[in-house]
Amino acid sequence: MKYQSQKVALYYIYGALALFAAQILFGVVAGTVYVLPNLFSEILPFNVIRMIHTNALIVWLLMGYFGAAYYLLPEECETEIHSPKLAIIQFWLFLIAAGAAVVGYIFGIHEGREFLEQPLPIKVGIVVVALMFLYNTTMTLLKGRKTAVSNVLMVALWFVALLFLFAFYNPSNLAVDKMYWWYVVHLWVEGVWELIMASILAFLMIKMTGVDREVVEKWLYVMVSLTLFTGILGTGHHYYWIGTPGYWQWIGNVFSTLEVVPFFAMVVFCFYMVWKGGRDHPNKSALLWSLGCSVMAFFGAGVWGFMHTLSSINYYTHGTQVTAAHGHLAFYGAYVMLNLAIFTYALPYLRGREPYNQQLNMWGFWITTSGMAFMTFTLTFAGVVQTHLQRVLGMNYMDVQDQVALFYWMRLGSGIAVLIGVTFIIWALVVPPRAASVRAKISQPAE
Amino acid sequence: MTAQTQLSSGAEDNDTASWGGLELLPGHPIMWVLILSELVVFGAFLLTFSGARVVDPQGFAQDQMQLDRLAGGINTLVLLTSGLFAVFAIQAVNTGNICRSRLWLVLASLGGAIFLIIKMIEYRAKFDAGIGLESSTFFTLYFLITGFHALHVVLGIGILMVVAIWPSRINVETGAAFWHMVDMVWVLVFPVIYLVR
Amino acid sequence: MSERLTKSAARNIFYGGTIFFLVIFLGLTLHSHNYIVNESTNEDTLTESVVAGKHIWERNSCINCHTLLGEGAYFAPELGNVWVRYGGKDDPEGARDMLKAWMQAQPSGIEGRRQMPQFNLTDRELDELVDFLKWTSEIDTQNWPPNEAG
Amino acid sequence: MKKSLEITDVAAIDMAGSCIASVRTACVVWGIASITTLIAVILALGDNAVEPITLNMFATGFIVAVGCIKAALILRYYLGLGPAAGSWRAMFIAFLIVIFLGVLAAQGVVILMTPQAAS
Repeated sequence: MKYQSQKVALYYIYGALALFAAQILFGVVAGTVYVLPNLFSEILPFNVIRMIHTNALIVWLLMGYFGAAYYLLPEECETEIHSPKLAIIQFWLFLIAAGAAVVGYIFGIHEGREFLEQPLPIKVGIVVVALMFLYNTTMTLLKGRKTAVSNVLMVALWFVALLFLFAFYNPSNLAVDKMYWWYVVHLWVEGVWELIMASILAFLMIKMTGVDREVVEKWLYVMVSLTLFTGILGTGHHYYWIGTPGYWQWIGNVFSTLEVVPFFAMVVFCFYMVWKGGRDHPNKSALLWSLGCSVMAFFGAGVWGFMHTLSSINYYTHGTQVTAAHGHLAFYGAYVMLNLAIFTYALPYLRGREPYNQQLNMWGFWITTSGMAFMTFTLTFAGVVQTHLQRVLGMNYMDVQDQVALFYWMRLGSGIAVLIGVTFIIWALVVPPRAASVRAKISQPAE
Repeated sequence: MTAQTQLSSGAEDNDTASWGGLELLPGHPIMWVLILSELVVFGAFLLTFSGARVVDPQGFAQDQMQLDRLAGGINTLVLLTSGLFAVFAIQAVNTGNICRSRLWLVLASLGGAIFLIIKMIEYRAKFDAGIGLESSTFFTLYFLITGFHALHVVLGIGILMVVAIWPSRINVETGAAFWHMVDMVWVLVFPVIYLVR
Repeated sequence: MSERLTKSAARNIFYGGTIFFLVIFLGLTLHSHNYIVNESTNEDTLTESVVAGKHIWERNSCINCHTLLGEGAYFAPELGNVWVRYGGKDDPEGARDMLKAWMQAQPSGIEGRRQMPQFNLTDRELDELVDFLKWTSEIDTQNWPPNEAG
Repeated sequence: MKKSLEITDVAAIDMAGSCIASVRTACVVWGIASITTLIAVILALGDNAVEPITLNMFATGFIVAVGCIKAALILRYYLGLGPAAGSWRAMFIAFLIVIFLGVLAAQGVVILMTPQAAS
């Protein structure tokens, strides 16, 4: 750590990890309700459980991006953050808003659009938080060195905030509502979040592999160009069956097929940089997370996304467990692993210690990743069976669900594995090992 | 390279690293990311078109009768000529003749403008005949493919104009590369959509 | 020399290309907006009751168990075509009564069966919700879902 | 170190750049492309009957080949994708072949499906 103000990232990382734990806990509860439906039905209905599961995910990922930005901007811009105090205020405001939202959900206070359930005051709070963040980081960027990494990251974060404004637009025509709803959801996760992902991976590669910044930044431009050239019109694959015109099927088919390409480019990029760098960075677990992130994002977002993106297939699989399978692995591979990569990389510097608990962290990596992979397989099988029975043979929904119950049991098992893995990871990140509690000399970052 | 030296040497434009093979192509490598994505998109669209035609050859043939083949043919000639002008622009900038290069770039984009006018007349005739995007599979694909291509012509004109303002050699090559791609896509689109039946 | 393949040019092409695709996307969504309002959905039948029904749908977060036109959670049946599934096309009164009776009878309490909460909707609210579901089933969804099972 | 790198970089650009055709060649290419276009359009306009007629494989092959050859000419002489572009060139030619074969295959299926129209 070269700049004192990078320390504010610690708040965000710990906050994100706390919400991460909550997200996984509620995920396990939701998985349990799938197999034991009477369990919580009186006190905590499934819709509230799922709301907390998805909202906690989104908020902790965003919090992680904020933290990552506060960590890497000073190093990229070679200057202190404009106002560390504002960053800390922003953190508490964000955490309180997130906490208030969760408590509100439990008491049934929410709006009703999927993922955008936050009540209006909380939505306004999020915008205020975003404005504070953008002001703070943009001022930092303006006074310092401008690199491709920081430029791409900041453009992406600006668009994250701008696109969120569509969350305030809730037309009474359901089809119109759905069309603009995807402006937030798709253009986030398959657009600007991918830019964030590419720029953070680029930062990590510069730091950990020792490859020249010039090379990395050229790759970065290739990756982000591919992302947006395909991803924007790739939104078409959400406009097949919601009352939008039929031409979206053609557009969606062609462009969303190509959405695999940027993810593939990221895999090639990460492995090529590590191979080319040929340098032993002491933080092996951070490197593992970075490489794992690119691979799992390619499978989860790329391969599993492509699997049911063609309209003739999607006609049958739309809204089945196939979608759930894709959603889980895509979010885990692309964005959860990305955040864990930057956390694992940054924490030793922020806390002034050697990369610690590497073994535990890597065990966490393998257990969680295997758990998620298994969960994806079980849900995919469940989805394929469901598609056949329900969409092709026309069997009743609930009867079909009884047929695939076994897969839900296996999903719960993999969910518990994920919970264990995540416990390892959080433990490894937060709790210092006894032996390393002495302030040790940190190896210098590359570049 | 340390951060220090990068800052002092103006990190932004001082690069010697390769673009991983993309620099072998004329013009700026990132332009080729765009061009290659576009070629795949148009290629996929043309193959999709052929595939959709297999499902309903009669319907496609009927709808195709309503296309203006002559206008399409004239447009092919217009774009070919315009592409030739873009070649002249590169020749001119290679010999250091900036003024002439600018002139050829403007003429090339004029060709693009004529293409667009003819296209507009074509579209207008379709709309007047009550044919729209959702009329049939053939017309959906016809409007999507040719419309998407026409928007590339618009973008190409914009790029040629920008390049005409700053006509360095690499800029002219980059702009011309995009323009030739638009040209090349059209000579493929024209026979597949207008002529084959 | 001026011939260098600079990163600032890369950035400009990246932004230029992105704006190009964004403009196409915005143009197409504008067209789709008109198409939805004029063709695929019936704005005339978008009555106050339907709008009220949509708010009831949202207030109770039905989307976090059910899917609606395939979007939502996958814990409970698709409701985009529930009106059709309940025979609303042939017997609107019967379908309405059945839907309302179903919602009033929740939770079923049957062991091993997924439970829908009791939302304690008034008779009028139930009617509005049914109106909303009926309206939704009339959206032109390119023939999705493939069958009545949804 | 840096100097030498720069020189190779420039050489690469030069290699790609120098493949742009001379004015004469470019004009000849333009002439060929234009005349083949005219022939193709005249052929297509010639039998503009009231009922659409399915083209036979030969005519289809000719029309699509003309398009692909024009595209290849543009690539080689307008864009200047000479031998220096290495495997890129092969890739573009493969792209053109895929389109050519794809369209031809579709036409083949159409003819097989409607044998009476293939006269």
